[in-house]
Amino acid sequence: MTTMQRIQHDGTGGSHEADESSPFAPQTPQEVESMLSAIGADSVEELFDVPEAVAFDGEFDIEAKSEFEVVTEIEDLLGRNADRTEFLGRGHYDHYVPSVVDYLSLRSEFLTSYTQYQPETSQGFLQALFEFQSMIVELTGLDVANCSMYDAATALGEAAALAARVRDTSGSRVLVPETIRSERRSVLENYADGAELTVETYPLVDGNTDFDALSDRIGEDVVMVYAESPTARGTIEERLSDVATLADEHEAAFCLGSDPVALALLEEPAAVGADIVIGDASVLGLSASHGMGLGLFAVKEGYLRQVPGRLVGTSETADGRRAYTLTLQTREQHIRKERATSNICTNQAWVALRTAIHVASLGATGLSSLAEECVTRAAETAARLDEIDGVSAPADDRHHFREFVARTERPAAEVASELADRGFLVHEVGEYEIQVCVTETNSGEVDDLVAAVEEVLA
Amino acid sequence: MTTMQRIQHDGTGGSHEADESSPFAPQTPQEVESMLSAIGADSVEELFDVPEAVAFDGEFDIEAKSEFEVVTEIEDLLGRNADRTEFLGRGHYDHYVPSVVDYLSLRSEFLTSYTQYQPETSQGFLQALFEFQSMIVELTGLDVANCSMYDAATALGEAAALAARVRDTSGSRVLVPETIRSERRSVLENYADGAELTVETYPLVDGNTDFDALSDRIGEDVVMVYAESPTARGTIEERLSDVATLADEHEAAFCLGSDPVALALLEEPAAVGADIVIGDASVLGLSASHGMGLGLFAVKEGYLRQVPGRLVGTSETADGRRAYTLTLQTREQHIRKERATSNICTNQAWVALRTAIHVASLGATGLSSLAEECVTRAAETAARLDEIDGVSAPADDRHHFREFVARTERPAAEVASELADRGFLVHEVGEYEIQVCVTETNSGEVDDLVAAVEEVLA
Amino acid sequence: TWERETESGEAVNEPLLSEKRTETVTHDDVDLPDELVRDELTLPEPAEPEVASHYTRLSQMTYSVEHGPYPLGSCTMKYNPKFIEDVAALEEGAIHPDRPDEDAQGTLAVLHGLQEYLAEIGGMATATLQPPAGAAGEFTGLLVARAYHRSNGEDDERREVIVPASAHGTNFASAAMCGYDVVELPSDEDGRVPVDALEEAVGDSTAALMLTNPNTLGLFERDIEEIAEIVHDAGGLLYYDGANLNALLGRARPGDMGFDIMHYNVHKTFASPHGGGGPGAGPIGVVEELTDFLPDPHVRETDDGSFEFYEPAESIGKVHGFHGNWLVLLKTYAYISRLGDGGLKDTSAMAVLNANYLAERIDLDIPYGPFHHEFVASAGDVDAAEFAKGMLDEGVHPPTTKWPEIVDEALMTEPTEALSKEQLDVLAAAFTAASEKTKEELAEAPTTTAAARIDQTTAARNPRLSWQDVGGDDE
Amino acid sequence: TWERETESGEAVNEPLLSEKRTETVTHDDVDLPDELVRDELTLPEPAEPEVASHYTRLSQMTYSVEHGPYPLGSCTMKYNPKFIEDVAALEEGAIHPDRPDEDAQGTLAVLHGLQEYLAEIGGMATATLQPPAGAAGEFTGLLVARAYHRSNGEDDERREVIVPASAHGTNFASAAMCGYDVVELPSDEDGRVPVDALEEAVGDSTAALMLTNPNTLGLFERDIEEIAEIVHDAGGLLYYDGANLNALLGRARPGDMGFDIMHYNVHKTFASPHGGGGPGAGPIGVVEELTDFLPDPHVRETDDGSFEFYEPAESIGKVHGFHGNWLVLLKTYAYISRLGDGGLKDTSAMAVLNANYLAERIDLDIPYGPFHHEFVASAGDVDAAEFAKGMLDEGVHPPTTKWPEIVDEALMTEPTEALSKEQLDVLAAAFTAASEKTKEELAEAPTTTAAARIDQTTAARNPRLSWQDVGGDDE
Repeated sequence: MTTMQRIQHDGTGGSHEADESSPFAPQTPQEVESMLSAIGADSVEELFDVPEAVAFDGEFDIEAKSEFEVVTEIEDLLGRNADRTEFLGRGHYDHYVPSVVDYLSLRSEFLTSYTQYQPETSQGFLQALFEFQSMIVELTGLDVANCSMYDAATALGEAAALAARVRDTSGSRVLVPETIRSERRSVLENYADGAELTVETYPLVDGNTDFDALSDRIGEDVVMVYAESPTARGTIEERLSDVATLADEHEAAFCLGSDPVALALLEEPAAVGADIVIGDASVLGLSASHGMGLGLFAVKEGYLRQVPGRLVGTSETADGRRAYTLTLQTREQHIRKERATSNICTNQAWVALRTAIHVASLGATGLSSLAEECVTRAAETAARLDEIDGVSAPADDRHHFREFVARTERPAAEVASELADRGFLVHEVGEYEIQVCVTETNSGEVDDLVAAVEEVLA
Repeated sequence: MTTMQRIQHDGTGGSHEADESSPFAPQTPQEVESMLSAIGADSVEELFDVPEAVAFDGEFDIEAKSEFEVVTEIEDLLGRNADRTEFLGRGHYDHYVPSVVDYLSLRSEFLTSYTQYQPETSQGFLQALFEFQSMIVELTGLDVANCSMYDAATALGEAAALAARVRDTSGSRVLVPETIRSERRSVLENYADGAELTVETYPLVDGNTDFDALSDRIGEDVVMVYAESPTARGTIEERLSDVATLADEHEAAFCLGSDPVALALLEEPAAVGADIVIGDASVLGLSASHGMGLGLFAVKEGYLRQVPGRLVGTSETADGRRAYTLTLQTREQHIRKERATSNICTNQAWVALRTAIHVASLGATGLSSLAEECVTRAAETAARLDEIDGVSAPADDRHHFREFVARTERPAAEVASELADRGFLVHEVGEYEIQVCVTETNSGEVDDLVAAVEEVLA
Repeated sequence: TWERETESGEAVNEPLLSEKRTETVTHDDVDLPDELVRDELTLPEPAEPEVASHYTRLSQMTYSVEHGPYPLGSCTMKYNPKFIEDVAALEEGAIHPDRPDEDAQGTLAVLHGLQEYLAEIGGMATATLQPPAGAAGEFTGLLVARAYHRSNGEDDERREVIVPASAHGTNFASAAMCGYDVVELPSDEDGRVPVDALEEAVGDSTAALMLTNPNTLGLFERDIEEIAEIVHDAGGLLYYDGANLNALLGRARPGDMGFDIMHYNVHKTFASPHGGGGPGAGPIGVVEELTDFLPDPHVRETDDGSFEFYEPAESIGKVHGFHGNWLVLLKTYAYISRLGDGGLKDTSAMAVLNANYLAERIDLDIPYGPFHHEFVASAGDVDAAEFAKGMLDEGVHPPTTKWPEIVDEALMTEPTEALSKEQLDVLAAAFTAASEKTKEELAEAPTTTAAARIDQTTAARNPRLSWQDVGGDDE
Repeated sequence: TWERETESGEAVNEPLLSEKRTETVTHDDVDLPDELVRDELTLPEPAEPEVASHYTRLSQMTYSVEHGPYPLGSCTMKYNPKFIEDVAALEEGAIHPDRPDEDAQGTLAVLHGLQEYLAEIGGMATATLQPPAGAAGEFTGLLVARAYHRSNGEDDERREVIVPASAHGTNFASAAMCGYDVVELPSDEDGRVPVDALEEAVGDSTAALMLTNPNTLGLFERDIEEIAEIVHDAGGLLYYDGANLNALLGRARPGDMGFDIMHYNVHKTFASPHGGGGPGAGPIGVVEELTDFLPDPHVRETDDGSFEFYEPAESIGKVHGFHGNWLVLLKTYAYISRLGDGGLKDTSAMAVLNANYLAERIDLDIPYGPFHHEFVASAGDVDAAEFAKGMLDEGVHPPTTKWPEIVDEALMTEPTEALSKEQLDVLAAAFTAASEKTKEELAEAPTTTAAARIDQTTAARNPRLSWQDVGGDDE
């Protein structure tokens, strides 16, 4: 250990000898000496109690770089991502995030604090999370929202585990729509595995639950029925109340998958009888981020003590002021270990903060408008594609939210690939089906997309 | 005024009716009504006491846009700037600014506060400015630095005005090097005009002051001699002490132009006898920003009461703690009006903050390395260009800092233009002279530049 | 909020960077002759985590518009939208000022667009964007005036600039910097320019009259048409100080009132942040007749729709080494683009409404009116500066104090459009609370701020202006 | 620092957004059948300036690593470099997860690079980046273990996961989520895994042993080779909990110690910010034999040097709906690239030095050692949680309290490499100050924080979890 060669500064972007020390460890060589002498050690090496047999004396061969070099390198690397206009959705959406969300959430107080185990010095973040929970409560109409899961898929997994826990009699099956993203289903299956549940699907007709088929498949061994609205195909479900009633009749929990923008407009989950709502809340708060999410998780009051994840509640200070604190921690792994409601510890708190700021920035009015535009834009874009020879849109005879499936006469794989060559990305979701998602961030390029589709289908 | 149509929220990026209200004015229609009623007015119009003859009832024809639309529009507009690698300098430089400078300076406490007229609630910014002043004092060796002028050119203008004020006998001339940027000279002349001074030049030989010629031109009517090191051609001046002595002999102030990076390495201004140092301090703190600057302004103690601009000093609080405050404000326009040392009010405080953070991030070691690299890079790049047939570099037989002039066999205008076609920008500074500036941000592309110059000269 | 305290419970100052850790470096290896190299350099040597902590701590001791009301009269401390910072951070805008025009078309397009926006808003022919601050705008405007008179062969004669007593100090100083003699015009009894006195003051020696409208009392100069006629008839020019333009956006334009030259304080009216004192920008607009005198370069559109810099025929030359405060100008362009006609008009409407509502809510004498976006209250028999310290303890920033002098113990108050009714009520309560304090209580204020009352007199008597002047930790 | 106070001098809470201004909207014009549309929606309706003030105020009531020491044991609260945020903000990285591989080569290159970095640092064959948190990594790792045993036909038999008592609570919970029975192993008298007891516990039913090394007492499990042999001989797998990897960077690698599966807490070891509780990322590394079981998809380089996603042959499937916490992974890649070998090695050196120096400076009993990057002190006869409240008043964040249980009234302390000697001295002084307080004084602490002591019991007894449950302002 060459402590005497520790060099602190290479912010110059230059290539001098920074490779013996971390720029983020502030000790000077003199301080190291004085600290060692206080400890009574001759070297830092001496402090490591690692048996020689397992000590590492090799190199990782990772070259230290200046900040400028790293930033430039990563800019160059990411520059290899093709320049494309994405009309992609299916669970990950690109809504415009106002600048104020960045500026406030990046304040170091929020960004670099930890879980609020000492509430007296964490009131700000706790209040923000409490407000996030409250917004989700308003949007879902349910009584309890936690302050984050990882994403919609893991939230669904946790929902199934919860449904199994809260049920009086044991059960073994979870029913999900056949249109569910296979990735989401796969995550659910991994959660279901430990809970000894199996996952089965029920069919949809024209983007809407095939209620008769669902009625056939349900039974007393079903612990949870899951439905989505909007579905992964962008359709708005029309029989949610019926599904809820059916689930209830079989003592199965009814879990609805949605997102905060859709919830601002569509039927209130509580009103249709949902017991649990899951979804990805980062559709507000994060723009396209390669699938990074924020699991929304809300339940009816009866499930409170079985909720996984963090909950913030109000309390009082010694001097009688309102205060916020993490609460009901006895549900959690750090207290209850293997009997916890979940293993979740690190969560998505900062994304929840961003989502809350985004919701606040929009306000009731702005969020409502945004949601309405999701209906309008999908309908208008579908109508325009439908005018093209060789395209029929939407493929499902339903109302849509943000996105829709279009049937193409040419194979979808070819259509998608040729659109990509022209700079536009759409989903290929069937042999002759593409899926198109429109938000405010790509709506300016719908004209170009339509023209490109015309060319490709011509 | 359609107060009832005030709409607060259009952060959605959507195009709904936001055009009747400012998104940054929070009053709801109901609040407007209640405020009007408190005032006892029927409408906001009533509150305007503007004679009809001069009232404006037209339109500006500026269309309101959503935040997303504005950001997109400006991105598109600025995208029209050609994608070029700049080897440009001559007073405006592109050093890499570490991220920490952005994150800290953009904290709203710094960014959105005002001049520190209430020091009790502005201690943080005051201390930062005090530290900025201190850094400039360390770099120049002079006793007093103010906490910003607009840029080097206006600082030079203020220096001349100061030189005229502090002189016992009246004078009428200011001497500047012939290599000074014409723009900087033009600003100086505008300041000189009001002070009834004229600006004259003295020649340089090979990038160094022609001392004999300067001796010829100086006289008792000269109030200030100005020299630069590095000069606008990138040369390091070698006779600063002689110039200082000469100026002193004629009771003229000696003003040196430099910048904080150069000052970290080159002769200390106080040691060579400078009375005033001016320059652009934003070479640390701002990257290329179309010439936006930060006027560095430091003087010897004797000039203190004649210094233009803001000064921060230490004082004490009622409870005996150290405190910072704007001081010697009786020099300033808001107190002394036409007898003030300058009209400056709004200054570049936030840039000074950024510069201070940048200096702190580099530390003594990092700043020193950066300065040394400015010598090395210029020398190495000049040597490489010198190897090319048809190029002779550096044109001046001096040591250089950051940049140098190269003589080309083909006309410089053609060379610069053909280099631009290849993606590289250099200065055309003479009929057969180009100027090239290298910092850490473009040094990675020196190879490509050399190759392009070879092609162009081939 | 959190504050580090010592064991004895006393709050601790953030140490100076120089008190934390410094390093002295020498240059032993650089390839330069020794005599060109400084002996040594001593500067702080913090690691990045320490830099971050230091400035974060300093920020915590700094009040800003995001903390609450900041009603400094004539300063227009309004909310600074965040998206304009993102626009300023766009890499495409980070170019060198010496680029050839053809490689800088994006930047030129923004500059040209802003020239046009400002011209339209001010009722001027065009606007130069070069002046880096309001005072620099005044200086530039007067250079233009002087160039105009010089071109008429009248520069020797027209040596006077007339400035009302209530004008900003910069007006006086700018005139002096241009070599003009300043003629000060007292206010008439209703707080406005006395037309009679003006008529007497104006003459062959008049270069210009500088006027703020609404003036610093918030009053519209109702006789502006007559004033303009008087000045113009005497061959003088009329200069508009744009500090209070936030009151009139879309309601009245200086050009329509007869002004020949004006400056815009974009960091006031158009919400670019004040940054603790700057940077701002002080573009000046001029009428057609004066466009040839504008600083070099100006931007124009060419026949093919591209943009170019050009030197106006009789340009005064330069007032900034390059093109002014580009980042500020870019933010201004973004702000105006966002608001549009309706938003701009609403801005002044709400600014005026807020000022009138706040005035209604506070219990101090406000001798002049009807005012627009700001008003000047009197602290009565209390020292206005002391009154301000009392307000600090209410968690708000006080107004501008003791100025303009026409009002005794003036509290010059400008809430701006950005304060909500709730915040105005908080601010009004702070006025009330301060006025209920005794002299003794005020003398002890503030007690809730990062620092207790600071002795400014000693600071000036024995100036210590760098850490080299600061001995120990507790000198 | 500034705090708004009422006229009576009492500090005021920041009101809930819902207490400021709300709006109730209905959807009258949308082109959907009424029965598909909700009746109404009530949400806050602040304007942007109010949003900014609100969250700025909330931030001021939140302690962070930039305020000072944050020595939470096992949490590695170190400085989070700012440049990694810039990297995460690069627009080129903001892509949709469903892009075809050929259009996402940049993102894939970063992911592949990070897979390799982590594999190298951990001594593993490769690493999956999909788990979005450390606990998710544990879950994933155990799913891999289970898939491995299943592929060997042993899943029915191997139903037990062995976890030392001092392990993180997540280990127990993750094992349970995978359907495993947890066998808890008490610590031996020197604070480490008792090899004898382990030998007894291990057998045909053992699926895996989960171990943290250095363990939560900061002690290196010296018998790790023997432990590995015991577990492997019994057919079990060895799982490494990476929470304490910051102690060993470049000094020892889990792979070299015999671990088969490990997770990395990149938000601890690799400085991506904790964000008030997340997001983090919990990549898991595995030895060659287990690579086929990794989650779908994994990234590999193709012959032509491009990168592609592929599904490992016996993949467990997915543990995240898409590809994990991309932005966190990107920051991690940037951080590791910045430090390189030397910086990583220095990180653990300084982390261990800091912990040892701090321990030397405080006057409490530290029963176990030699420790590495963290130590567990005992508050003695004082309740550790009370002790922590006393430290809050010294302006620092206290350590993790009352855990691990092997130490009475534990204060689990991890200063990390990012604290300077000066800050360590401040932190040590805070320990001293807290230990000198009486029980009564501690019971009244904290008094200098944004909020006084908060009653957590009542909060749980009568949970109010949304603003709908909060009556008035002063309920």
